[in-house]
Amino acid sequence: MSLGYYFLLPVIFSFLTPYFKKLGSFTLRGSSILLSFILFVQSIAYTTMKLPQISQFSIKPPLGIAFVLDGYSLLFLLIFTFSAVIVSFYMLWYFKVNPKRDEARFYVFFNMLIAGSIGMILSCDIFNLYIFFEIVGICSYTLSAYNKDKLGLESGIKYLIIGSIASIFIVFAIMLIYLQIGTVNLGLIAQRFHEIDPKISVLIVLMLFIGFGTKAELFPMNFWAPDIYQGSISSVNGLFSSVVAKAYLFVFFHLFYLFGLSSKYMLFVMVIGAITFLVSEFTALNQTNVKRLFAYSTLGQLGILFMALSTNSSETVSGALFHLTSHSISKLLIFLALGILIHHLKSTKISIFGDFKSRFLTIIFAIGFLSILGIPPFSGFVGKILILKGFALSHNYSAIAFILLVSIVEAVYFFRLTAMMLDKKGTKRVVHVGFINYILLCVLAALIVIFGLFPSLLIHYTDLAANALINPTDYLKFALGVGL
Amino acid sequence: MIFQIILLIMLAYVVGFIYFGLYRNILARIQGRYGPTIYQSFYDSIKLFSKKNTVNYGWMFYLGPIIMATGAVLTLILVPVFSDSDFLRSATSQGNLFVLLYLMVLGPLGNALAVGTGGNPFGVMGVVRGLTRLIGLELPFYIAVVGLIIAANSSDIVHIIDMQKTGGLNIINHPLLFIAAMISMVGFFGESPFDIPGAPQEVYSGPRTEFSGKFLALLMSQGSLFAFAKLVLIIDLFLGGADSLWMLVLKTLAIFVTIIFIGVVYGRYKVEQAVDFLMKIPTLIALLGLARVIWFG
Amino acid sequence: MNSIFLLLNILPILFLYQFGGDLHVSFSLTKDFTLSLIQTPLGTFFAYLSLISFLLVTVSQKSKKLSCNYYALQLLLSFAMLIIVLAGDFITFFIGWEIMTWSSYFIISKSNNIDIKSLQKYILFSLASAFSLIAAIVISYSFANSFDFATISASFKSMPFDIQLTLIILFSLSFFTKAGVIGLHYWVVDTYSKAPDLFSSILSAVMSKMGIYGLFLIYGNIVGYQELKIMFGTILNGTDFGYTLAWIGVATSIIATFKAITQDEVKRLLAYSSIAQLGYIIAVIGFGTTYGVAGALYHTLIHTIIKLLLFINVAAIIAQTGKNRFSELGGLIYRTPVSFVMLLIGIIGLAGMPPLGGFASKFMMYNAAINTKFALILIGMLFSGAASFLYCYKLVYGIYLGHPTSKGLETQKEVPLSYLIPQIILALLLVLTGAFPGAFVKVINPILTQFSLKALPYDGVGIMDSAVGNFNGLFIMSAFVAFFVLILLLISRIKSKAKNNINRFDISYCGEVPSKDTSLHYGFGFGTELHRIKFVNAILKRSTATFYDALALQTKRSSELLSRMYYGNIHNTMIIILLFFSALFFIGVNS
Amino acid sequence: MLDFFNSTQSIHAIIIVGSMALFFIGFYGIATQKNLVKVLVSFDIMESALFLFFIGLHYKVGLVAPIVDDKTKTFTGMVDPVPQAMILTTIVIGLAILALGLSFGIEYYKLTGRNDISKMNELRD
Repeated sequence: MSLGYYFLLPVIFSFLTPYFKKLGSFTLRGSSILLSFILFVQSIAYTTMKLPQISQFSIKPPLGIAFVLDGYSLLFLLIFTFSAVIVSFYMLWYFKVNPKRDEARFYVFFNMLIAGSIGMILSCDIFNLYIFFEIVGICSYTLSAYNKDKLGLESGIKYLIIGSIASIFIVFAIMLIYLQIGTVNLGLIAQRFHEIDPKISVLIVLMLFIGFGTKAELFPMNFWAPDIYQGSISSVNGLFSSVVAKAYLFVFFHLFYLFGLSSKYMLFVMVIGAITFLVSEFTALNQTNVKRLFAYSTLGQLGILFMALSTNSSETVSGALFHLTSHSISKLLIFLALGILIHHLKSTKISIFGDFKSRFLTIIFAIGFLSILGIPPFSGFVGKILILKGFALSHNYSAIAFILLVSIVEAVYFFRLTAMMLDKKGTKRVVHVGFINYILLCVLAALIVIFGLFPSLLIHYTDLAANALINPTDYLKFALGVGL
Repeated sequence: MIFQIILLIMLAYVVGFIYFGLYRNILARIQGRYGPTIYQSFYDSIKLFSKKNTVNYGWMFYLGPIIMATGAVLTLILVPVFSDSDFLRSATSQGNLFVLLYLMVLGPLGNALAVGTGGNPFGVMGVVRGLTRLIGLELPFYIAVVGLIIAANSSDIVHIIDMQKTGGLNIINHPLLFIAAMISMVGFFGESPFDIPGAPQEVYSGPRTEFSGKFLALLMSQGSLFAFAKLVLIIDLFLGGADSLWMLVLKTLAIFVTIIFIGVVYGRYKVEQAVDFLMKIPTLIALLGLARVIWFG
Repeated sequence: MNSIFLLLNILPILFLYQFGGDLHVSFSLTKDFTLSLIQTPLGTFFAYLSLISFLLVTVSQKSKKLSCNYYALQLLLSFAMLIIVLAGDFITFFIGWEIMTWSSYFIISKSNNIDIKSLQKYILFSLASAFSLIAAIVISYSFANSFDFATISASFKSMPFDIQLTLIILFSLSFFTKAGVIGLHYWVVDTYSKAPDLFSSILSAVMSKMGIYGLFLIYGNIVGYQELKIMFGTILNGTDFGYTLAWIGVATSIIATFKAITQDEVKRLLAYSSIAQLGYIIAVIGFGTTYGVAGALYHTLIHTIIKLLLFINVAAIIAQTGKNRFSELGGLIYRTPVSFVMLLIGIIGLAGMPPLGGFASKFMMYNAAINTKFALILIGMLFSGAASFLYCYKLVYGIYLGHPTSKGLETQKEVPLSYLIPQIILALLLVLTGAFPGAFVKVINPILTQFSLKALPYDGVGIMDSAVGNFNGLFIMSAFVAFFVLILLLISRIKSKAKNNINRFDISYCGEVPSKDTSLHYGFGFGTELHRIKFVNAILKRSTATFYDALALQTKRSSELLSRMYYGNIHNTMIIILLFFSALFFIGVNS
Repeated sequence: MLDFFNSTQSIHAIIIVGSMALFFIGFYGIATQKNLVKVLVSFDIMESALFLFFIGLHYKVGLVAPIVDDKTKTFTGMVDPVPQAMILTTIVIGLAILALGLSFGIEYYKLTGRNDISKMNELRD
């Protein structure tokens, strides 16, 4: 299958949605599940093939448009398609318990969101990247406003305004690049980026940094992020946390290493990541709204990832990618379980954690929390220790101390929630999870445990990804069309 | 050995009671009285053994004095009485100074258990005061003992005695430690100013409020045994032990009279005052002595 | 349920016995991490210690209706501890350490009187300990390129001094937190007192020992006592390092002892006593001499036995009466006589009095201090020991002696047999260790060899031998028993009539007759007079809670301050982004 | 005079100055305006400035539009077509976002009667 189908299929399904709707909700839901399954299975198939893979459209790159799949994008492809499968199944439950919601509207944008995210990680020219960026943007604005109430619309508008700012910066950067180099192909830009006048190059880098950093929720640009999480439904939160934010992060570091910025800007990104981590975790302490709480937690984890991914050492980056995968799974788990809780208790206050009675959900949340905190034998531990090990190997002890100290702050609120769940006092409402969710949450929890106990299953791919990210010669060859 | 033990117990019994008689006499003379005969305590104990118990609060009440007496006897046989003879040496070589330090508390524990069983709050109050006072009392004493142990590099009492034969008496070598130990001893003998646990005036007789008949007799007897043991310990540690019975009596008497004279002069401290005092001056004296041991010899 | 898990608890003991010291398993987690289990004499000692403790506690849990997942978590905990003590590399060690942390957390959360604050205290301190541990682990990895104990130990000598020092401090902090050194003990008391009653025994007897194991591992195996001597130099006859550590231990011991005396809750007293006893161990663990290590190991054993005994005893009483304060208990001696005797044996051991095992371990530690001429340390330990008599007496008096202070205590029955059996076994162990202190030398000697220290002399099973004096436990025990029986016989020969079973108000009470409403129990008055002693009051009125509460408050305030930034005014957010860009641009262009 | 304006440099200069002025007008708009519609319009102004800038800088005097018909023999003498294609796409995207933003704004106005973005602060803790 050509890589192009990764984009085409969801778009086709998305455009056919009104037709599916006429055929009944079963077809509508089924089509989405089918789509995500196809994409996921295809992604798994790619794990056995030789990488990088390329699909070109009509003209050979660097002139034509092409999709390139290397080790780095393969990891993200797996994460995104897997998340899509899980969320599409979850929506079966969601629309069953909320029968009056507009299903078609969700699926249109859901499918397009997947298409855009995958497009962002596969595209090897910067203008297409921008288009996918905008597609993801539009879909996420709409999805965050899926609840057409005051909160939902407010979050939609806020997201849209921020998105517009980010896109202006990115358009500006792309134009400057084109003016300087005269190409939009990532390979060519990467080859000739050092030729640009240093002052212009600083401007371009800053604009890309602001553009993607705003979307990837870095510190001084992330004041909007918790609002968006608060205003949207839980499954969308899960998507934001494990797909959308990760896609922007992907692009950020893809360009970061491709353009060879790591030596010059490493410290800067690391410091920004550290500040993001610190501020988010401290802010999270004071939250009373669960969605905002987990939003801050996501921001914090992104901070760690930015710290670790910018190090330019394959050990740390591999660890960071492991951590990223594990964080995606854990956050998906938490947000989906949270959706069930919010549905039953009709509140988003933090106190709902003390008000429900379900041993299953307690265990699920506990696994998610422990994994995010990096406690063995769950998958978060392996990621965290790999990151710390990487920092240790580069003798960056202050980063180790920083991560560990702030992790204690993180533990404060996660264990406060755990303690509330375990607390026996007060009246407790029984929460029925539902069969589909039971399976879904079990699968996610099992993955967390399996990756924690047998990390070599995943480390193979993260190593591949880290090497492809730091050392993009293979990618460049394909992006330039040399290898064809 | 059994014969020797019996002999030792009898000796301690007699000497202990006579000393107590002496104590009562000296006290009386200082206070301008005649006082009882010197054997009065001995008579008292014989009398009490044959008298009726007024109350019995159950088996722990029964066993408490016995534990106390056991502790006293055990202490007695582990202290070397004569420095050069083999008298009870096979028993004394089984223990050491640390064993003694802890055995000395076993007696009070038995007492405390029995008093607690008795259920008299005043008795328990006395016990608690005693234990609190112990915190202060032990501190200078421990420092003194530790100083000697480090000087001799051994916790074996016989070894400490032997050291003094060649190197001179500890009272001369380590006078500060001796002074500190003596101040503690005043407390261990229940003398003023550290006699608050007994509190003879305010709350009957403190911990012993509920005891009567044979238990009181047992307590008195073990008290005299224990007093003798403590005196012997002091002369072993500081005065080079005694090589004959006469020397033993002479040295113990000297120590005993010193303690009485100190005790008679002072008024009583409250328990916190006692501990405060003991933690300051005697402790300081002892620490100076200790510093001397560690850095100068 | 109980019997199934009892069997499951026996299995690892058999397993360990089967291997008999030759266990060596490794399992490759990834290409970098290899998990390995290696049986060392030290690990075996701690493994048996923890496994047998778990077995005994499981026996006593028979009368409690506990759920399956409680037992499962407890089994997981024992498994985690087994991993810790058998670990051959730091990753395995850390995995065991963290599983221990969270499985115990979930067990503690099952208690009826736990609150969120105590749970938070427990888990945050545990995590802080774990994070300090992992920091030390990765730093040592950066030099040794391996997590293996042997490799790290070999490359430790070549590390720069400041790294060596950092590593030792980080490792020590981690294990100190687990053992509850003063200043880091904030979690200990609340957790021990609010955990399920029987689980407190595990916490105090076994889990805190994992901290001790870690200290042994670092000082003895990883760094090596010889290396410590070279690193830090010597003072008197010991090392500077040992001296510093000894002061930490002694301060812990003294402060915790005084705090223990003033507690009203039974388990809080025991918790502080546990801190104090571990203070002794920490005081001698760094000496790096034969007697120091032997004393620490011996006291580890004795403290495990005693704390298991005392906590099980107290748990039984709490389960039976429903009261957990000294001010609510009292006068149970003739209602629960067997329990009373067990507790009595326990506190005699705790106070370290001669006929029982408690003395032997203390003697060993004192010898260590004399050997190194650490006189002040020795005095500190003796002083704390003298003060500990007070809380020992409070324990036995407050629960069993005196007068009952609340209704229902007069009609109590003896506690169930399942509680008594482990207690009797432990009390026997205490008696045996007291009578045969030399037997333990054979256990210690291989460990001493492992640390390349001189072995202890062995003069027979009853004798504890040391360079500065020895004592014959068997003689003292038999003399004690003989004199006791003799005096008992003599006294009982003297016939004297006495009123038995008299009214409990029939006491000398200043010429008055106390009534039912008169408060006759002195249990909760204990320790109040200590406040009037200046030195002790200085200890008692200070608390680490002030510091940690202030820390929590400041964290909360800074969190509030930071979260103001996020009160979503999108207009401001836009302006911030634009300003941030402009600022970066000017910085970037100008540099 | 006209020749002066007909040189590539001067056209580029005018375009740079003009589009920057336009850009900063937009910039001023988003920094000061709180009405949602005005903010969206300001974004559009900024975008338009960028488009002008980009297209303008690719124009050189004497080049023709890159339209291929039957008469075209060579491809020289044409303006680079890629920027124009890019700008067309970007305009479409901008339009879509503007439409989406306005529709959100309308719905929000219907619900609350407000369109002041600085007062949209119900999403808070």
